[in-house]
Order: sequence, then C-alpha cells, then structure tokens
Amino acid sequence: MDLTFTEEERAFRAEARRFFRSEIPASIRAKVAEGEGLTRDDMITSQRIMNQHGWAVPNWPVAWGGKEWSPVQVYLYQDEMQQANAPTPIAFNVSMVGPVIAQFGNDEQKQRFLPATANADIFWCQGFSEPGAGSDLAGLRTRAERKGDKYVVNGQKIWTTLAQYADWIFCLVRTDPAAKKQEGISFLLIDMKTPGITVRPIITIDGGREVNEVFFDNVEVPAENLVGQENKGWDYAKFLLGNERTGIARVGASKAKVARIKELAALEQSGGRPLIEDPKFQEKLAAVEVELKALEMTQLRVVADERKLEKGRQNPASSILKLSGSVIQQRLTELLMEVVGPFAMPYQREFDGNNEPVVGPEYATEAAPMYFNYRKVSIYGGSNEIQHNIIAKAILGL
Amino acid sequence: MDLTFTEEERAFRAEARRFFRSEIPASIRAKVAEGEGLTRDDMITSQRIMNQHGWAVPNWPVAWGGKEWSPVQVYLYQDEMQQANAPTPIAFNVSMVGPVIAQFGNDEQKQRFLPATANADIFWCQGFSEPGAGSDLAGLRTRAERKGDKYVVNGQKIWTTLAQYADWIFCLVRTDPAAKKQEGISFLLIDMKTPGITVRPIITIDGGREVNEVFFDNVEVPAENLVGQENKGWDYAKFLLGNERTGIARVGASKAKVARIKELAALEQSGGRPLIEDPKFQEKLAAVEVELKALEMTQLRVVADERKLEKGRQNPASSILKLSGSVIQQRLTELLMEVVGPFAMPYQREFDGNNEPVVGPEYATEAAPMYFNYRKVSIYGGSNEIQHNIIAKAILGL
Amino acid sequence: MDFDLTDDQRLLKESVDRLIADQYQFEQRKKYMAEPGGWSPSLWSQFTELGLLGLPFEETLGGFGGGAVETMIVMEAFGRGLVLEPYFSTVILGGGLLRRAGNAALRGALVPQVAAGKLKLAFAHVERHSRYDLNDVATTAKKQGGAWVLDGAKSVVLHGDSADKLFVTARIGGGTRDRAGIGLFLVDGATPGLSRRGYPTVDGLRAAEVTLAGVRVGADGLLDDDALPAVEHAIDEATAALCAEAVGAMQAMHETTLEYLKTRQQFGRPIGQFQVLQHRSVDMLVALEQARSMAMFAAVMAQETDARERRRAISAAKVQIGRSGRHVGQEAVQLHGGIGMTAEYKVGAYFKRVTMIDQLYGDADKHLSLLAGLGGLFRDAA
Amino acid sequence: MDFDLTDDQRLLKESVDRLIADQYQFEQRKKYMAEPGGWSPSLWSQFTELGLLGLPFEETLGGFGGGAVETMIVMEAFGRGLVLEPYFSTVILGGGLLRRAGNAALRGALVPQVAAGKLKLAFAHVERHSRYDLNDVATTAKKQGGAWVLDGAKSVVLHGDSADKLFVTARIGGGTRDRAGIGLFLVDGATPGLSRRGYPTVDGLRAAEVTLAGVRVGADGLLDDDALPAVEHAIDEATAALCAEAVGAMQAMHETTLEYLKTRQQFGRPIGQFQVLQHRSVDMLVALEQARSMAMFAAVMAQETDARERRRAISAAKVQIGRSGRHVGQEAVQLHGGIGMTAEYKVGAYFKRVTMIDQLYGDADKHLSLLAGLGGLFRDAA
Repeated sequence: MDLTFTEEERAFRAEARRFFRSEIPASIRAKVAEGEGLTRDDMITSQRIMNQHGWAVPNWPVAWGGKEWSPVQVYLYQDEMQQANAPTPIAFNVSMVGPVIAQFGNDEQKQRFLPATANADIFWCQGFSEPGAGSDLAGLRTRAERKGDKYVVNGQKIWTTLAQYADWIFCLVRTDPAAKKQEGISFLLIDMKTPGITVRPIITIDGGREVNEVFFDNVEVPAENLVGQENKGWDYAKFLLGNERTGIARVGASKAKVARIKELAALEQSGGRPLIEDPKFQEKLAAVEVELKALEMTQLRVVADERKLEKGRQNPASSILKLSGSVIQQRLTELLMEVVGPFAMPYQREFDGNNEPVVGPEYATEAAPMYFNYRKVSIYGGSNEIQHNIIAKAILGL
Repeated sequence: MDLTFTEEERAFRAEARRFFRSEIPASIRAKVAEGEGLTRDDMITSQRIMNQHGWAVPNWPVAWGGKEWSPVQVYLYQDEMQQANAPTPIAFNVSMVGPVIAQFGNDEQKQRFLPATANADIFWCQGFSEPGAGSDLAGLRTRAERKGDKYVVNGQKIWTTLAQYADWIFCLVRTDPAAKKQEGISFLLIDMKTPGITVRPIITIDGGREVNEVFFDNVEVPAENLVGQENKGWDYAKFLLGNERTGIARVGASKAKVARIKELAALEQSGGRPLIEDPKFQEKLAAVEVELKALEMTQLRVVADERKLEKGRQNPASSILKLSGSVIQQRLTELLMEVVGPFAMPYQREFDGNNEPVVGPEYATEAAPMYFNYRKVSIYGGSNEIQHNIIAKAILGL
Repeated sequence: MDFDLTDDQRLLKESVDRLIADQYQFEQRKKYMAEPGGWSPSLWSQFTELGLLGLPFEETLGGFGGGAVETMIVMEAFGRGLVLEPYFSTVILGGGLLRRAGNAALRGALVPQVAAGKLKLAFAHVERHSRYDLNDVATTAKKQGGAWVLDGAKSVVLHGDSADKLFVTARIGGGTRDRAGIGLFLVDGATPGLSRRGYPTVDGLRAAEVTLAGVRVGADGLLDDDALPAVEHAIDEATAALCAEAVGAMQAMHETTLEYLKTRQQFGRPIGQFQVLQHRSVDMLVALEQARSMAMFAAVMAQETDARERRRAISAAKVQIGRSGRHVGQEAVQLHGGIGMTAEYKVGAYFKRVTMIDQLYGDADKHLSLLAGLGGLFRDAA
Repeated sequence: MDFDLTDDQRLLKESVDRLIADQYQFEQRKKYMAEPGGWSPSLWSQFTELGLLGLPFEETLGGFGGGAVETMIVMEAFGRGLVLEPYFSTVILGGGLLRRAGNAALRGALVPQVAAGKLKLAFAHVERHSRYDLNDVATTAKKQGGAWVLDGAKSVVLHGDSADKLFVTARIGGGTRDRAGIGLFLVDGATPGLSRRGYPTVDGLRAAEVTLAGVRVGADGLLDDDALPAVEHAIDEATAALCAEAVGAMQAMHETTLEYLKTRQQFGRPIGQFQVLQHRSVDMLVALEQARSMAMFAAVMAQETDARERRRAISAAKVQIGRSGRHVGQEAVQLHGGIGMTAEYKVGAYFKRVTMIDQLYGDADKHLSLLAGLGGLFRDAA
C-alpha cells in the first residue's frame, strides 16, 4: 500500500492543472466558481478547447478519441478540472449518449454522431424521466409506433436538463406496450427541430432554468435513429446509468467551494473581526473538510480498485460516493449562505430582468440561489432514498 | 391563552418542592442524581414516605388513594419530583398494575392488592416481553392452562425489570393458543415465591443489573388471580400501556441533569480554565437546553389539552414526548461523558466487587455506565422505531 | 396555565384564517406578487377592514389592543399564506418602535394613520458590515442648528421601498460598535437626500437599499437618543412574530408533504406506504411541534422587560425555529422530489421563506452563541 | 497511488486475521478477561511467535521492520477481536516512545526484550487536571546529585499495572502548562516510591493509577529533556493505530448487525426487510467506510515529520473516527434492540471500546477544535 502518487501521476496532475487553469477562459471559470449559470456558448467553447487538446472524451474507445487512462489519471483529471472550476464536459454528450452509440450504435451512427458529439457540434439532452414515473423510471409511457421507415412519437418527458440548448435528444420510448415494464422500451435519437416537439421551461425554486418539459406530438423519427435493437432500450439505459457515476462525488468541486468560502469569509465581518477568524465558523467548516477528505480517500480507494475488479463489479465503498458527496455539497452551500448573512436576501438573478447594480457584495448574489438549487443533488439522478434502497439490496444483501 | 401558572398552581409547586426536597432522604436523592442504582429498600422507603403524605398514587381512583389532580398539578408534581432527584414511585405498582386492578379487578382483588401496592408492601414486576416477541408484543407464547381452580404456567419472560426485587409479577399469558394473536391472552397475577419460577439476571452493557429473564416451569397459579375475563388480557395491557405515558418525557429529570452537568463542568479544567467557561461546551449544552425547553412547553400543551379532549383521544403533540425526551436524555449522558473526559475510562461499579477508593473525581464513576445504560430509553417500552410507526399511522394517517 | 384562546382571540383567529383560506391560495399569491409594488393594495385594505393594521395599538387611538398572543395568531396565519404585504415592517416592526420609542404625541399622530392603512413604515438599521450586531451603526447624525443631519447607508430594509416613513438609526456619539450613542430618528420618505432602491427578496417579498446623504431631520425627529435598548426590545418582539410566521409556514409544508405522500403513486402504491418516508414525516412533525412550542414561549417572553431574560428566551426560540425550519423545509422538498424543486409549486416558496426568516436578525447559530454566553436557559434547576 | 498490500503485508494480514478468527471469538475473550491480569499470557506468547511484538522495530534488533501500514493491519484485526493484551501500551505507545526518544543503546537493550515478549511497557503521562492537553504536566523531576527524583501522580495509565517499565513525563523546568521543560524518563516498575493501583476499564481492558513519591532515577533514565515533540509524535502514531482498531470494531458491529437483521424475525418476517432498518444499515456503512478511509489517511500521515501537517491529518482522522464510532455504535445497539443492551452479547463490547477510543487522547470535538485552529485541512485548493 502506497498512498502517494507516482512521479508520472504527479506530472499528469501538473499538466492537467496547467491545462484547465490556462486554457479554459477565466471568465467561464469565474462563472462556475460563483455558481452562475453557463451559457450555451460557454459550454461549447469549453468543450471544444478540451476536444482540441484531446481531453474531451477520455472515457470513449480510443478509435473515437478515448485515452485509456488509468483510473488514477481519470481521478486526477476530474479533480483538477473541478478544482479549477472548469466546466465539466457536456455530460449528455460525453458520459451518456456517446458511450451508448460507441457501444451499441451501428457504423453509420458512429460516423455520423461521435465526432460531432465530442466536439459539441451537436448539443444533446436526455429524455428519460416522465411525469408519472419519477423514481420508477421504467414506468415510462411515451409511445413510439413504427410506421414504415419511421417511428411516430407521442408523449411527454420532464426534468429535461438544458433541453433549451439541445440540438438532439436521446429518448427512452415505449415500442411494445404489451410487454412487461422493462421490456418493450427502445432507445431513440431525435432531432429537436423535428415538427411536433415543444419545450416548456420549468423554473426551479432558485429562479433558474435548468430543466424543462418536452412534449412530443406525432413526432416523426426516421427508423435509422434507433440505437441497437428495438425493445432492448432498457439494457442500453442501464449501461448508460452505470457510466454516470464518474466524478459523481464532486470532490474537486467541493474543494473549490471550501477554498471560496475561506476566501469570502475573510472579507466578511462578524462581531468586529473577519468571519474566518471566528472559531465557531472555523469548526463548522473544518467539520465539512473532514468529511470531504474522507470522501476523497474513499474515492481513491474505489479508483485504485477499479483496475482489479472484473467489469461491472463494485467496491462497496463506491456506493457511498454519491450519498456523501451530495450531503457535503449541500452543507457547503449552507455555509456560503452563512458567509453572506443578511445579503442572502436580495433576489438578484438576471432571470427576472434585474440588471441593476448589486446589493451588498458581488459574491452574495448567488448564495441563496445556489443553496436552493443544490437541493437537487439529492433528488436528481436517482434520489438519495433510491440510492439507499439500491445499496441495501445490492451491497448489504437486505 | 395564559402561559403563567395560577396562584394555586404556584402554591402547589412550592409544596411539592418542599415535600420532595425535605421529606425524601438526601442520601437517596444523591443516588438518583449520580445515576447510581437504588436498592430495594431505597425504593420502598421513598414510596412509603409518599404514601404517608398521600402522594404515592395520585392517578388512582379517589377511593383507593387517588387525588383527582388537574393535569397541570400532575405535571408540577412530576416536574418537582424529578428535579429534586426523588425516586419515581415504583412504576410497576403505581402506573401499571394498580390502575389495571382498580379498573378491571374484582372487589376481593382490590381489597387484597391495592393498599399493599400503594404502600409497596408488595413490590411488583411486569411479565410482558418474551424472547421471540420483542417489539411484536402480542406474539407472546407463555402458556397458562386451566386445570381445575388453577392455571399451570409454562414459558419465559425477558427484560423483566427489577424482578430480583419483586414479590409478585403481573403477566400476560396465552390461555387460548387457537385464537388469533391478540385474542387468547390473559392477565395473571403471580406470586414470585411460587415453586417453578426461576429468575436469571441479565447484566447490561453498563454492568448493571436492572433486567432479568423469568422462567416458568409448571407454575401453579390460583384461578382467582386472573384479572378480569379470560382471553381479554390484551385489552387490559393496552389500557396499561396507555397509562404509561405519564411523565415519559422526563423533563424534570433532564433539568436536573442539566443542572448537574453545569455544576460538574465548573469543577473540571479544560485548557487551563473551568470547562463550563469553554464557549463550545456552553453551546453544546445550550443546544440541548433549547430542545428541553421546547419539550417542556410541548408537554404543557399536552397537559393543558387533556382536560378538553375526550378520554382516549390524543393531542398530536403528545406523540413526540417520548421520542424527543429519549433523544434529550441520551444527549445529556454524552455531555456528562465529555465533562469527565479520561476519567470515564475506569470501571468502578460495585457490581464487580470493586470497593477501592475512587479513581479521579467521585462523580466520574457513573458517567460511562449512565451513557451506556441510557441507550435503553430508545429501546425499552416500545422502541423509537415502533413509536415512529405508531405516530405515522395514528397521527399522520399514513 | 392555560393554552386556550379567549373568545376574542378565537374570533380573530377565525377571521384571519378565513381571509388566508379565501384570499391567499398559492395561485392568488402569484397574482399579488406580480402587482407593481410586489404586493396587493386590495389585500391591504382588507387587513385594514379586519382591524389587523391596528392590532398591537391602544384602543383609544383606534387600535385593537392586542398583545403577543394576538400577534402570534395573525403571523402564524400569514405564514400559512406567505403574505406579501408590508405588515411585518409597518405593524410589527414599525409598531413596536412606535410603542417602545415613540412618545404619546407621536403615537397619537401616527397610530390612527397606521390603523387606517394610510401610513406604511419601515426600519432602516442594518448596514454593510453590521451583520447581526444591532450595536454596529456607522451612519452618523450631526446636529446643525436645531436640526439633525444624517449620513450613511442602510441595507436590506424590509419593504423600505413602499414605506411612507422610515425609522432610521444613526450614531450621535461613540464608536461604530459602542452600545451607547445610537439615536433613533423618524424620517419622511420624501426628505431630500434620502434615496431608496427597491428590489425583490429571495422569498418573494421586497426590500430596499437606503442612502442618506445630508438628510435633514427636525429636532422632533429624534425619538430616542440612546435607542439601543428600545431597538432591541422591538426586534425581540418582531423576532417572536417571525417565529410564529415560520411555524405557519412549517405546518403548511408538513401538510402539503403528507398530502403528496398519500396521493403520489410510485412502484404501484402511494409513496406514503414506504416506511422510510413515514418515519421522516414523523421527524418533520416533531420538528414542527417543537417549533410551535417555542414560538409560544417567545410570544409570552417578548414582553419581558428584563432584557437578559428576554434575550435568553428569544434566542432560544430563534435557535429552535431556525433548526426546525431548515429540517422541515429541506425534507419537504426532498420528499416531494422533482416537483418540490419547481417554482410553480408552493412547497418551495415556504422553504424559501423559512430560510430567509433564519437569516433575519441572527440565524440559529448566532442565537445559540448569545444564549450560551448568558449561561443557557436553565440556571438552577436543583 | 496504490492501495494494494505487498506480499509481506498480505501474509501478515492473513496470519493475524487467522489468529483473531481462531483465538478471539467473543466467548474466548471472556475467558481471557477472567484471567488474573485481565488478559491472556498464552495469547501474548502467540503474538511473540507471530512476530507481532517486534512489528515496528528495526530488523537488526529482532524486529519485523514494519511501518504504519503493518500497524494498521494488525490493529484493525485486533479491533475485530477486541484484543485485551497490553499490545497497544507496549508495542504501539511504548515502541513509539522508544523509537522517538530512545537512543541507540537503549533501543539495543530493550527492543529485543519487547520483541521476545519479555518486557511490557506503559506510558504514564495524563494527570488529574490535564485532560487532553499533552503539555499539562505537574509531576516534577528534580536533580539530586547524579540522579533525578520524581514526584507526582499519573492517572489512567493504560496497562500500567502489568508493565515492567514505565515511561514517565515530569517537569524539569517551566510552569505546569508550558510546552518546554518536560522530561521523559524510563522508570523500572520496581523502583521504590513508585506505586500502582490497577483496575479494569469500562471496555474490559486495564489501567492503573501511578503515584511517584521520591522516585529516584539514574541520569541515564532521562531520555529526552524537552520531550513534548517526541511525545506528541508518539501519541499521533498511537492515535493512528487506535483509528485502525476502531475501524475493525466498527466493521464487526456492522457485520453483526446485518447478520441480526437477516435472521431476527418480527411481525412474521426478518426485520431486515423493513425499509427503515435497511436505510439505517446503509448509513452505518457510509460511516464505516468514511472512517476506514480516514484511518488509512492517518496511517500514512502519522510518519509525517512536519508537526503541523501531521496534527491536521491526525486530528481530522480522530474527528471522523469519533463521529463514525458513535454513530455506528449507537445504531448497532439500537437496531439490535434489547439483546444489544446485554453484556453477554458482543455488540455492546465493541460499542464500549469505540466509545473509549473516542475518549483517548482527545475526543472528536477536541480534535475538531485543533484542526479548526490550524485553518482546516484544505488550505489552497484554487
């Protein structure tokens, strides 16, 4: 057992640090640090810089731009990216639909979609959740009826993140209504410009627009856009969701938040001295740092273990990454609220067309929205309750 | 709404305070304060003093010594008793079997048992729980077969508190094995000196002996010791358990613990000054005090409401008394451990025959045993998990 | 010891509850928020008609003669409705300052106007660096001839944009953080040199930044030349009122969550049948009821004149409200799942309001420090 | 970065695990506890045979040459077995002081004896008022002729009753709480004036009160005349070892609880089918795995020579271990219900041990203070 990094690993970390901090524009990284929403252009700009550097899709097959990095390298790449407040590569493209097409798509689909997806020439969104289904994903009801060389899609998706930016959507649709729940589902790629698609924003409690409803009204989709086999979509979805764990603990991002909280708490006064010198505040922050350090170590254990385990098996520790990671992220947003104190109150998001000078310190504007927005991290992508159920069954055998 | 006490109520409180602090021997109250176990004599002495004062069984019918106090008076009586570290009247006698006999017993049983029970001439214990049953109380299997004018009892009880002190035991026994779970149970009074009864101590993790196993091997019980009707025992048990809530929040006892922690923390040094002056320790204690004050107010709300509600209906707030009360009691034992620091380590209970001079301060000896012992308050008498189930169903309608 | 309401209190409760039930459904509230000032003048008139605006004032001046319990009743109902109108700033906070620092003449002049809905008040006190320290006042008041000249800036003045008159604290003497030397002034909103910038707050209410540049106030505009004790008492009373409001909001969240658990189907049954969600609803109930108890305690103790006793009690209540509010709010959103995250659904609005109540006049941790520094709540139980 | 064990480490782990599985079942442990000294000399011999007593010492002196990882492996296994023998006091704590403060001659004389199981050590440091402050030493050492005379009293000296020699701290100069002026002495247990009273500790181990009344020690008995840095380092290493032991105990509690949930029937089914108990088992797992991670971190950082960096790391680990230990311990008892409260059943014994580990060398809150005072763990992430 040797918990220090090798020389090669340290060199890789240095290169990653240099890359993210000098190549990704500071203006974009500042937005991430402040919790301000990124524009579509920001995300595409960042993705293309990474793609030029060959670092956009390290998890893909080498033939399509992948890197075959060791798990430790993947960890270092994510940690440095998050600590630099660099935007994560567009997850729908890189972590979700890309690997599915690379694994299950036909050659034409690969040629057509993979390079464009890596370079964000196509901006993807994910059409999985439905109003009636929620945590019971397989209960979806959006229909796709085969008519000749087309599917005709009718139904509704919900919680569709960044649908307003998307060129294409990858959808789970029901192609065999008679089959059992998990069977009869297919994986379909749909151009968002197709007639019959309506996107309706859902404003979240922080005032932001990240998610949407997407309605399909007799939307005609060429049959060639079916990935893999008809009625086998649930398998591809499971494959996709299994890939989604990458970086899910968000250790690097939380490290960046800790650093930011310390920086800002030095600027705020409490009882006539800087807040960061208040022993009680120090202890509250230190308590989160302990949890975060533990999570980082846990993540490294999982990473180191990935080499050894046969594909698909999991280190029991991996299951806690999302749970602990979400609690830590949420706790840090509480501390940020505490830093800004009364200045958490003014609502200053541009969404409402408010363009006036900032009330209180500039950094206060995002504190409350971030706190409210981050409640999502224990809900989206499989709620913490569902995670508990899964761990109890799969890991503990209960 | 008037949250102050009336003149009469204040006078009653003063009298209760005087009584408990001047009539109950200081040596007994010191043992309660220190968490040291009471001897059988201590409990009987204290009970008889209360009985002489007419205050042993205020909850009983007036004909048998009850007081018809208002709910506020009952509250004040308990609060002063607990704050004075006076022993609670023997619960098995006063809160449990006494009311059952007064309500469901026949005249002979009342004459025979009630005065002796009030005066602790009989020391009772409770034979409800069984090894197989646990939280599922009605799953009990101890058999009582009617043979002529006797019942023959066979089986085993567990967690029988203070069985080693008891003259008699009141038991739930199965008299009709063919009936459904809750039916076929009877309520039987059994003299502990009857041949065939064996009491085996259970030593708990704190090293104390509060609970026991009680074995019944062909124990012959006169049929006249059946309370009420055969096979109706479950109804009487429910009546009994419904009465058990009295003082269950233990607000007065927790107040006494807070006072004691403050007193002891003034004697201990931390970082070169008295521990009680450490702001962090102060805050930890203050946080519990807030919860305790809230619980006291909640209890008063319940108390004030009891007058108005028809018998049997509950104020929703009443359901939280045991839950919050147990958490607060346990938290206070954690703080007491913190007060004594390294001196929590020596194991100095007399149980192991250790009679040497005390290691560290006298008050340190009970800190760890009390901490471990108090884990029981969220387990015995319906675990906190069962309480949650009950509240979810009965109060929230889930 | 009696938790029953008097007949008058019961009548008050019924009428306020009815008002909220009829006029403050969540969809109606959205309309009020969209009005130009961010609240509904029509509702304000209804408050006037019900006598709510005169609630805490003497009857001789057209008030209702209500005390802390009456305020608690109204504020709890307002918490269920998430009321947007400047009631708190005008009647609770402004009214408290009028009662604690205004002389009879001033009260005689202003109370009838407030009770008639013709005068709205606000309290400009917090400054950029003061955070939760009420003694931290850098705004200055200098005497020039017979008048006072005020200079400084006040932040996050609740409903400061719509107030007709503002109470303003300014330093007459001493250093920025001295307890002595803080004057309380009443300034007309139209006074030259006073400028205001209004904006929405996170919870859908309104506040303003107030700048004072050579604002001249007559000698009678100084209500109290050593105003901190009166300010502290008024804010303690206001805090008690906020505690009641938070309890109303928490109760609404708990009810909404229960309703959702009973109707929302997942995996073929109502999710309220899942034991984990049952237990967590119970823990929400515990947090709610403990908060309700402490809001009652705060109401009673807000009138205590011993400042240290009052401080202990109000701080204890604010700790409980802050902790319960966070727990109930976070759990209400979590148990709703996705729908709880949406602005269109009411549970998030309640969550935001209780969160902002925690930030007002000191959060739970701040008040825990204050309470601990005073030796806690129970001093000699033995 | 590599969490794999080396071949040697794997062999060590297998042999210790086998020893614990074969010889340290809970019923066997009860027998060892009933032996005269409260532990088993026979097991002590087996530790010797396996080379465990020489684990952290140089191979040239008959040691195993093991480092922090080897210690972690052994202590985690010992945590599963709740080992009673004076391994911690002799090999971890005593061994650490020998390494950090003993010169080559002393090590050459003592290490072979320790490794051969012939010499037991203890560290007499804590005093009545010192609590967790290692600098708080009132015991005095005065020079008389060529020798030192020690006077004072030491409390809760782990396995102080069975130790052949004791390390003793005593003040050579400075005030009671000064960092400078603390001497470290090695005193033979039979020295006149040294008296010991042994007693059991709550977790079933042993400790002693040690009184020093005119205890004379030769000049060579003073190992370090400014010993606090060495003492702190040795205790940091010992703390890392305790973290590993606690992880072993937590894992055993978690496994025992899972086993119980799968077999115990209530309401007609295994209680492990109740969702609430499932989720709480998962939270126990989270606490356990986070603790395991921090125990590894502590093991690596215990060897760090920069005292501030080491302090941060060890304190962080102790915070996590203390919190996880309390959570896992309390939940293990709670989920077992009544049986978990009984002394005959093993889960309570684990609970008591992790609780006492929290009390050793500073509890979680104490270490959180230390960590916070140093600015936390992450200083410049950006």
